[in-house]
Order: sequence, then structure tokens, then C-alpha cells
Amino acid sequence: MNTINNNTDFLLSIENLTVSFDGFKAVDDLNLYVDENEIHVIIGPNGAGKTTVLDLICGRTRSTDGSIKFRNKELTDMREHEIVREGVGRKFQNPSIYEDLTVFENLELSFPRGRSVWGALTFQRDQDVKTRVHEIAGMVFLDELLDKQAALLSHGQKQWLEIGMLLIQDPELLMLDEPVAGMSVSERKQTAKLLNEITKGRSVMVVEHDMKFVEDIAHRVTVLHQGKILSEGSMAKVQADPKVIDVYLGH
Amino acid sequence: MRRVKDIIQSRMSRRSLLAGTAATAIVAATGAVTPTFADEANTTGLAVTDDTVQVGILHSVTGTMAISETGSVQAEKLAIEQINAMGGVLGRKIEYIQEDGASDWPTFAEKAKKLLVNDKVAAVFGCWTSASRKAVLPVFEQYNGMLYYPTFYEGLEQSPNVIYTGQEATQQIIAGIDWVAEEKGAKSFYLLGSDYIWPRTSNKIARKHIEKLGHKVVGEEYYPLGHTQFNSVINKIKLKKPDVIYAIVVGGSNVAFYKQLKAAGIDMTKEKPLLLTISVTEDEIRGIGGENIDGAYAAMKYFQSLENDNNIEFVKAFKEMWGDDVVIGDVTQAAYLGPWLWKAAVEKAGSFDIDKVRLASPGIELATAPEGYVRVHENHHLWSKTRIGLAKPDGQYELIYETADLMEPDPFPEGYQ
Amino acid sequence: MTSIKSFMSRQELIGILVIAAVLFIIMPLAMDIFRLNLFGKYLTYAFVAVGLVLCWGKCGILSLGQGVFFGLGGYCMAMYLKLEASTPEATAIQSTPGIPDFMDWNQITALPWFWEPFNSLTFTLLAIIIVPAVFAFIIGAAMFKRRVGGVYFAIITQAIAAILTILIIGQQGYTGGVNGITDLRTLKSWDIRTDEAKYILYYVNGALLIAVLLLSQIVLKSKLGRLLVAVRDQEDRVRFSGYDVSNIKIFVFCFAAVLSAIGGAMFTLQVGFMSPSFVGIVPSIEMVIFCAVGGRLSIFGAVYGTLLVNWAKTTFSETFPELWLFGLGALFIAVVLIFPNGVSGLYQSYLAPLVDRVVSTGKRKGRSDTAPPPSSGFGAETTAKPAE
Amino acid sequence: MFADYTWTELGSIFAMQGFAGLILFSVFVLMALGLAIIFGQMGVINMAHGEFMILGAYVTYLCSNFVEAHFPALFGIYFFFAMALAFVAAGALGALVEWSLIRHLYKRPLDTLLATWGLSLILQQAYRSIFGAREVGVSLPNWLLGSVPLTDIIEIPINGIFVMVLTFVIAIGVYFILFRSRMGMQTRAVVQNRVMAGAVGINTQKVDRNTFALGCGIAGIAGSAFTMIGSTGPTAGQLYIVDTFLIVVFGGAASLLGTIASSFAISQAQSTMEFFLSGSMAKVLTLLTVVGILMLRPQGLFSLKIRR
Repeated sequence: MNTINNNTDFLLSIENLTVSFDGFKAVDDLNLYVDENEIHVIIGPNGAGKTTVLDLICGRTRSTDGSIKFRNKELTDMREHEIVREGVGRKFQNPSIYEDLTVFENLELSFPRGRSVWGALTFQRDQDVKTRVHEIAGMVFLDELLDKQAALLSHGQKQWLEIGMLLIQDPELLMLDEPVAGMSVSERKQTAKLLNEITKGRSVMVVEHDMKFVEDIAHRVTVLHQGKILSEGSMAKVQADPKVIDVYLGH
Repeated sequence: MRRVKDIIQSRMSRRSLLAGTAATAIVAATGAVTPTFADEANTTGLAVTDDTVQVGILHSVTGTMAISETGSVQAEKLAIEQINAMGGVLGRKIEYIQEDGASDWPTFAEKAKKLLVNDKVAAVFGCWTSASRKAVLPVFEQYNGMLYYPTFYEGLEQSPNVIYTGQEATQQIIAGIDWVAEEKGAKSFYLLGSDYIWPRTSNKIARKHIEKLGHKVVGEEYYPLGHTQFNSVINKIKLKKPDVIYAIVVGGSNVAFYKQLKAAGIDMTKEKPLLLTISVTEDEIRGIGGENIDGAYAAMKYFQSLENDNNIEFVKAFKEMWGDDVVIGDVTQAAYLGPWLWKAAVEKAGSFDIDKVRLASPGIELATAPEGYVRVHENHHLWSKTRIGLAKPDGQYELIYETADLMEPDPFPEGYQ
Repeated sequence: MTSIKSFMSRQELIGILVIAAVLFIIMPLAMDIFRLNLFGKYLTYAFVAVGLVLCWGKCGILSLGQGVFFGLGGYCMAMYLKLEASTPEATAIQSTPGIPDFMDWNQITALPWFWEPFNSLTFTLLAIIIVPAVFAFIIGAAMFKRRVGGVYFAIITQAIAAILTILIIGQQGYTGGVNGITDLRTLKSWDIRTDEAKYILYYVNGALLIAVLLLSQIVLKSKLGRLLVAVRDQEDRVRFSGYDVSNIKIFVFCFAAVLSAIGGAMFTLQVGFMSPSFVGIVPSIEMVIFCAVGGRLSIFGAVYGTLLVNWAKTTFSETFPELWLFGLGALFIAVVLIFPNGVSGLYQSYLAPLVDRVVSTGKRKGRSDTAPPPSSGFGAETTAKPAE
Repeated sequence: MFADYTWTELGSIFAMQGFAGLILFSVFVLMALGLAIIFGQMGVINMAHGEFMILGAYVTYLCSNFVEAHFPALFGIYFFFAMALAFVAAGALGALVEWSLIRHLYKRPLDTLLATWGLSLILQQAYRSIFGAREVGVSLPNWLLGSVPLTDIIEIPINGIFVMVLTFVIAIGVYFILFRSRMGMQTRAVVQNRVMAGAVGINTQKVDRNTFALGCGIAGIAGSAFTMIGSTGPTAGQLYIVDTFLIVVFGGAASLLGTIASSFAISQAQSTMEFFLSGSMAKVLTLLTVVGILMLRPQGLFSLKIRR
């Protein structure tokens, strides 16, 4: 195996990562690197292992083998909330927000303070919190809806709210799983704008199917197929790769 | 089912009526001065009027214990009806207020308190398990009530507020063990029981007595209440080959135990080993099935098949009231004694007053008891005989042996603790 | 006023005042001491129900073993009282005077070591809180760290209730067995059986319940309270917001356990005994239904639910003893199928708007310009969304 | 603990205890199979499962009385009719309950727990009102009583063998229904993807009802078989419910094989411990071990690692 070295300049370096479910290798000896300030998009057919990679990084799934280093810190044996506290944020495919709470409360709960039981009990809604919540709500187009119960938002607004909940944590690596799925055309445009806005000063990994959207945002693209990297590089390079064409069109 | 409210209301209206019409001294609180017969009976603060007296029946009608307690309720109601038919107690008809303990001990305590404090009943017939009795005992002592408790039990108790109409442990155990040792030549015993205080205490007494006779206990075993798998202990019994299995299994476990015993090839009619129980009455046999317990011996004080005139009459009356297919077990008979013993004590005292009834109780005799003659001991238990019955496939016991004399109740047996 | 507002809305303040009025004024006036004592007994179950609102209604953790904690609290109290009742003089009749009667019946000749500390009232009071908290912590840590939740947690807690019951019954020399610990008389030589004592205990019980309600209210109105709901609805999201979900769950489970234990201790004091029949499966699940009937999302509802079910149980079984199980069974089904938010849900949808209107018309003039900015409002949970 | 016995006796002990364990195992499997279908396949917690068993037992009781009174000649084989009837009766009640109660609660598993607990209270009281509070005895044909002696110590109870054979037959039957029949395929399809199954034309409501009825029906058969070894009373069902749930959870809820394996493990452990310890402590230890293992391995003995 060509392990490069133990310390890299990459923000995130995944090496020899493998996970198998009862013998089925969903991710197979994967090597993948993410630079600072990079928007890295993972594409690939269904079942390629895209979401599994995100799950592995954020600790939702435990790897069978290999390493995931974030700022040269090993993530594979850390627990989810510890990984989050390291600065990795994760948005799920289906909007996962707290429907019973208001938009304000959703954002407030994600504010990175008072995360222990005692801290939560003594948490004060001070000016800091309010300012930050208003600021983020403005970014995700929800500043008018702060008192609305989250369950009553539209699908697109829920997606934005979840992105907002990540932003308020100010993560260094933001992972988005199909952020525009189920959105209207105008919402997609707004989302692309939003992503370009929020990626300033951080790295983003995106799993996406919508090629138009990928083209709009991607700095670098990785194509996964059957748990392995099929192709990697700029969007143009990947699109021209015959292996990729074969996988996408050959089926 | 009588509604409590109706009873209270009728009492109230009667009182106001009497107060309005005539001067028949109702609540002469001062009345210690040569009161008339009726007056004294009415001034005890109890629910007594000129022609009625109220008592409580407190058993589980719901829950797991309902199975066992139904017979006691029936017996108590029969006794009350018979007493009323004979003219009641001190010329007053007995009315009962029935409460459901729901197989739940605090409910028993709560209902007991209600009967004593709110309904001011003159006596309570009730409780079945030791746990329910232990729960109500402080209530009866605090509010000075009178409880007639029908079940054979572990002893170690003697309350001024309770008359124990069933046997305490020694009355059931000692004569039974003497009998198997003498008549059947038994030398080794396997003790088995459900895991709670009565079987444990009883087995403790049994063990002491067996050892006193110079015989041997080869095993002692307890299973949780409601346990239904006895194959392991049956295997142990087979290995140890005791002369006697001494079984104090109760409730639903009983059924499983005897069925499995039979299925495992232990034929009790062959008496190798012989099975002696103190927990299976005719009531339980109905659930077990007569064919499954055929050949077992039971040490009790009463069997439905007793052939004396009292019992023949009692069984007939019981069946008339509750249907032909009922059976009567030891506890049911003991429950039947309660109202009669209370009646006798009240009449001896000439008053319903609890303290007077208590003082009058020791020495009360009942020659009409279905089990034969009984007498109340100073310690509030009954003198009674121990009898050995042989279980028959039809679900009845055949009387094999009875002690010549009444056994003295001894709730705190010296040398057995 | 602002400090109260920060953890209580006007409606909730009214709610707590109403409960206080019912407990301290209406009931003592309306009932004789017998009924009041009974009512006090029901109130001890309300502690459990309030704990279940936090644990189950808010956080989605259904414990079918709350009876275990109720029992632990109750047994701790009972052990102290029993030791006080078992003076050598009072137990002179025994072969070993000075130990509880049931030990003597079981041939135990010396007080077991774990009974010794219960000679001290201070230790006992601490134990009532600490023992169940530690026990809940062990269960919670083992289960929640491994992400055992939902149905599995319910079944395992139920099994624990079963185990503890068998153990208490089986070890009767140390625990009093199936009879429990009975015949408790005095607390620091103060007779707890007199009517006067019952009044005092009733008021102590009521005051404790109000305190527990206030405490729960503080928890619910803190960020932790909103986190509980968040954990129930989107456990993963909470985790990926950087919270250790298992710690939150362990906390709320321990909190509910301690509340139950306080209820259990008050039960022992008011009823005068403790037995394994409050530890097992049936009482535990009945306590869940108290909470469900009241409305699993409302701590006030839980109190009313407890009182309502117990009142119904007593009345039903007095009038139709053979039928009350039908009624109770139907209640279970109805509360799940027809009104999952229980009494408080009915109140919220029918009565609350009315009350609100009446109260706010009186206050509107004074506060129209001092209304807090919308963003500091708290979202009331109104959706009928039972925990899964 | 072995010192009291000779070697031959020890041999016999293990033989007999093994057999006692096997009977217990059969009992557990019978109890748990129906629950494993309902809980494992549908995710419904049926706290009234024990009451469905008791329904089967009461049906058997009625049958035995009826046959004894009207067709004494057929008494030897009435048990088979009784079991079929028990299956039908419990299954029919199951279908009714599914239709009136369970189908509204598929998305709220904890609520099914409460609702079915309520149902169990109602059924218990119904039994009590109809059959009386006392336990009823079911008379068995003679060929089911007694035992086959192997050695002078070891005897094998016939009803034990009968229960074992019955368990085997039913387990095979369930396997075929779930994994080899169209109904089973549909059931599994609905379990795995309700929406998709509906989209390809499976009547999901009907499948749900049949699955639930099947589970209840098996409980009915189990109850019928239990009349041979246990008691039949209104509240007897409650004795089994916790054990049964633990078995299913311990086995890994979705796995029938797991249910069987966990029945085996628990029954053997319990029956062996019962021999050397007291019955109460054996029960406590067994349950504690199961709970302990479940804390370490919450998914149970057998479970598929699945992608989320």
C-alpha cells in the first residue's frame, strides 16, 4: 500500500479506508484528500458508497480498516460528537431538523456553547447568541421566520435551516449530502449562491446527483464506483473520462 | 353488589326519621347508665341500628388472588345469610359491605381503613394471603377493628384484633409428619415450596420436627411464585429418592408441578415416594385435575367429604346457594366459621363493642362447625383437629386419619424457631 | 417578575398555582383525613408520572421499570422506619431482639451490614436520592452509551423490574419478602400513624411535589429541556451538533429515577409499609398510564392524570369491583388511539384558548408595549406527536 | 456441588437435565415464535400475547369438555381438533385486534405496547367473567399421560415429547410460511419496504392483518399445548410475557433462527442452574445474564449488519 506519510498538509486525508457489511465491501481501500478551502464533490451511481464515505468521516459508521485524519488527528476511533467538536459538520440527505421547535430554537441548539448536560442546563440566551442566530438566519434566508415552528417550513426552507444549523457551528469541514434534492429550480439557484457564500474560509464535501449543480460549485470531483475511486480531477476532466462515461451510460 | 352510598344514605334517613318521630335515644353519648339492650348495642360508634348491623367482607375479587379468595367470599356470604335467617345477631340483621382488595396489599390496607373509618363496620371477614393480612394489621390495631382471617398460615403472629379461624403452621404440620413417620414408615423427606414466607416458615417447622423424630431432610427447594417449570426439581427428587415429598407449592405453580410430576413417571398412588401437601385443597384440585394428583396426601383440618351431620348440612346449603359444581376447601370452611364465631362472641358479650367482643372471644365454642367442634384459644387461634386426606381422581379427599384430640394452636412454637 | 418569566410562561404559572391551590386548600377542605391520606398516596405516584413526562414524553425514553426506583426510595425509607420500630424492647418476644421481626423469622441473628447505615436518618435521606440515581446511572450508562433505545430499552427495564421483584421476594430474610416491610410506626419517635401526622405528611408531600414541579419546569425551560425534545425527534442531528446524546439521556433517566424515589419514600411514610408489589412490572406500567392519561408532554397533566386514574380505580372498584379492569383496559386503549396527548391535550385544544383570552383581556392594557421581542418566545409544543 | 452424587448419577443428571432443558426449550420456542413474527417482522409490541395463548388454552378446555360429553369415543384424538380450533380462534381475534387497534399504530411502536397492555387487561377480565376466576383443569387423553422409562432413574414424559414434536412441526411450518410461500414473501417485502411493496401491488393492509393473525394463531396453539404442562387461568398469560420478550430480543428481533437459538441458550442455562441452585436464584441469574449480555450486545445474538 502506498501510504504517503503520516503528516500531510491536507485538511482531511483518507487512506486505505475499507468498510464491509457482512463481507460486502461498501467502501474498498479508498484514498481521498481534501484541501483547505476546497469544494470537493463526490458523484457516482447509486450504491457507489458516497453516503457511506460521509458516514465514515463523521463517525456514524465504523470503518473496518484504514485511517481518516482531520488536521492530522485520527477520527476513526472518535465518537460522533467529538468529531463534530473537532470541526466537522454534517448535513443529512433528508432534512433533519427539530420539527417541534421554532427556527430560532433550532439554530440556538446548534450554537456551539453549553454542550455538556450542565452547560445546557445553565445556558443563557445572551446577546451573543441572539446576534449570531440572526446573522445565520439572514444567510439562509430565514430571518423573517425565526418564530415559526420548523415543521411548518417548506422542504427547501428545511434544507436551508439544516445548513444554517451547521453554519452556526462554524465547522472547518462541511459535509453536505444531496443539498438540493427535492428543491425547486429557483431554490437550487439560491442554494448554489448560498454554498458559494458559505464556503469562504472552509472546506466542503458534497455528495450530489445534479450535474448542473455540481458544475456550478465543484473545485474537484471524485467519481466513486463500487466503493472505489473511478476517476478524480476537475469536472471537465472527469466528464471526459471514458471509464466514467461507461459506468454512467453503460448501465 | 351493594353500593356503599345507598347503605349510608339509608342509615342517615333512618336516623333522621327516628330523631324526628320519637325520643328513642339515638346517640346517647353519655349512656353508660343502665342502658337497655338495644341502646348499648347502638352506642358503640359502630354501624349498628335497631335492626341492622354492618360488617365488611374484604377479599380479592380481581387480580391473581381472586382464584383463591372466591370460595371464602361465598362461604362468608352463606354464613351471613344463614345467621340472618335465624334472626340475626342481637336481633339485628347483618348487612355486609364488600370491598375488593384486588390482589394488591396497599389496596387491602386502604379498603380496610375505609371499612373501619368510614363505614364503621362491626367486624371484617377477609384477607387470604399473609401479605394482605400484614398490610391491614396495623390498620386494625390503630382503628381497633376486628378481623376474622380464614387462611392456614405461618403463625408468628398474635394480634388482639384478629381471630385466626385457619390453622397456624404447627397445627397442620406436626401431626401430619408424625402420621407419615409412624403409619408409612417415612424416614427421608424432600421439602419443596413456593418462595415466600408461609412455605419457608412451614418447612422450617417441618424440618425441626423431622429432625426431632430422628429422620432426615434430603432436600429443600423454593421456586418463585407463578413458576411453571419443575422438571429440574423433579429430577432431583428422583435422584434423592426421598420417602416423602413435602410440597407447599401454591397458586398456578401447583398445576404445573403436579402435571409435570405425573408426566415424569412419579405415580403417587404407589407412594414411592409419597407426597404430602399442606397447600392443596379441593379448590386447587379443580385446576390441577383430579387425575393428576390422585394418590397424594394432604394434611388439613377439613375436607369436603367429612361425614358428620354438620358438614353434610353445610355442603348442601353451600351448593344450594352457589351451584352444584362448586367445591369446598379447607379455607372456605374456615371462612364460614368467621361470622358464626363473631355472632357467638357478640352474643356472649351482649354488645357489638369491639373490646367487649374481643374479651368474650377466647373460649367461644362452636359445636356446629362443619369440621366438628372448635374452640377459640386465648391466643385467638382455634383449637382444631389435624386430618389426613387421600386425594381421589374425582377431586375429593378421602379421610384417612384424624387426630384424636384437638390440637392446641401455638403460633410461637418453642423449639421450632 | 423577569426571573420567573425566564422559566415559566403565564399559563404555566397559573397551572402551578392551580395545583398548589388544589393540593393545599381545596382537597384538605373537601376531604376527611381518610380520603386525604388516600389522595396523598396517589400524589406519590405523581412524582413518578412527572419523571416519566421528562423521560418519556419529552425525551422519548420509555422506561417500564420506574417501579424499581419508586421501590428503592420506598425501601430505603422503610428500612429506616423498620429499624426504629425494632427496638430491643418492642421485639423482646423474638429470639434475637432488636432486629426486624421478619429477620428473626428467617433465623437471621444479626443485622446485615447493609442495614446498619439505615440507623441514621441523614444517611437514609441521602440514600433515597443517591441509591436510585446510581442504579439508574449504571443502567443508563450501559444502555445509552451502546445506543439501546426505544422498544429494547422498554423491555430491558421491564426485565429489570421482574428481576428485582424476584430477588426481593427470594431474599426474604433481608427484605421482608413478599409481605414487604410492614408495621412502621414512628419517625424520630414521632408517630406517623396519627391523623395529625397524616395531615403534616400530606402537606410535606404536597410541598415536595410543587418543588419537584418547579424543578422540572426549570429543566424543561432551559436549553436542556429543548435538547430533550430534540433528542426525541432527531437524535442524530443532536449528536452531529456536537452533543453527547447518551449523557443527556442518562441525565434525564437519573432525574426521573430520583423523582420516583422521592415519591416512593413519601409513599412509605404515608401508607406505613413497602412491599415488592410496587416494584414489579404491573405497577411500573400502570405508572406509565398515569402519565399517558395526563398527557405525556405536560408535567401538570401528569399530576392530574395520576389523580384521575387512581380516583377512577378506587371508585370503579368500590362500585363495580368485577368490572374495573375493563374500564382500565379501555382507558389504556382510548388514551393511545383517541387522545394521545391525554387530559392536557384536551385542555390545550379546548380550554386553554378560553383561559388565555380571559386572563389576557385583563392584562392587555398594561403590557401591550412591553411585550418581549418575538425571538425570545418559546415554542409551545402543540403537535400531537407522541414519542416513538 | 457435585460431591453428593456418584458418577452414574451425574450421568443421569445431565441426561435428565438435558431433557428437562429441551422441554423448556420447546415451551420457549412455542411462546416466542408467534411473538417473533409479530415483533420481529412487524415491529409491534404485543403485550397481550400471553392472553392470546390463554385463549388457545380455554378453547382446548371447551373442546375437551364438549368432546368428553358428546363424543367420548373421539376423546383420544380431540387434542388435534382443539389445537386447530385454538389456532383459528386466536388468529381470528388477532385479525380483529389488528383491524381495530394495531393498524392505527404502526408508526408508534411504544404506543402499541400501551394499547395492547390495555387489551390484555380487558381479555383477562373477559376470561374471568366467562370462565370464572379459578383455574380450569383440562383433561388429557390417557396416551398423553405417563412416561417412557429408559433406565431406572431416567424417564421421559410423553407430553414432553409431544410438545417437542409439536414445536418442531410448527417451527418448520413457520419457516415455510415465511420463507417459502407467497404470503411469506409478501410479508417480508412489506417489512422491508412498505411503500414499494404497496406500489408493486401487494395489499399491505391484508399482509399486515394476516401476519398479525398468524402470530396470534401460533400463540393459540402454544396455549393449547401448555394445558398439558401448565395451568389455565385468567392471569396465567402474564407469567410468560416478560420471558418471551426477552427471548425474542435476546435472539435478535428480526431473526427466527435467533429466537430459536436464544430459547435454547436460556432454557439450558436455566434448567442447569435450577439443578444446582435454588429455583428463585436460577431465575434471577438467568435473567440477569440475559440483560447483561443485551447491554453489551444490544442487537441480540443474531442480527444482520445492515447499511444505513
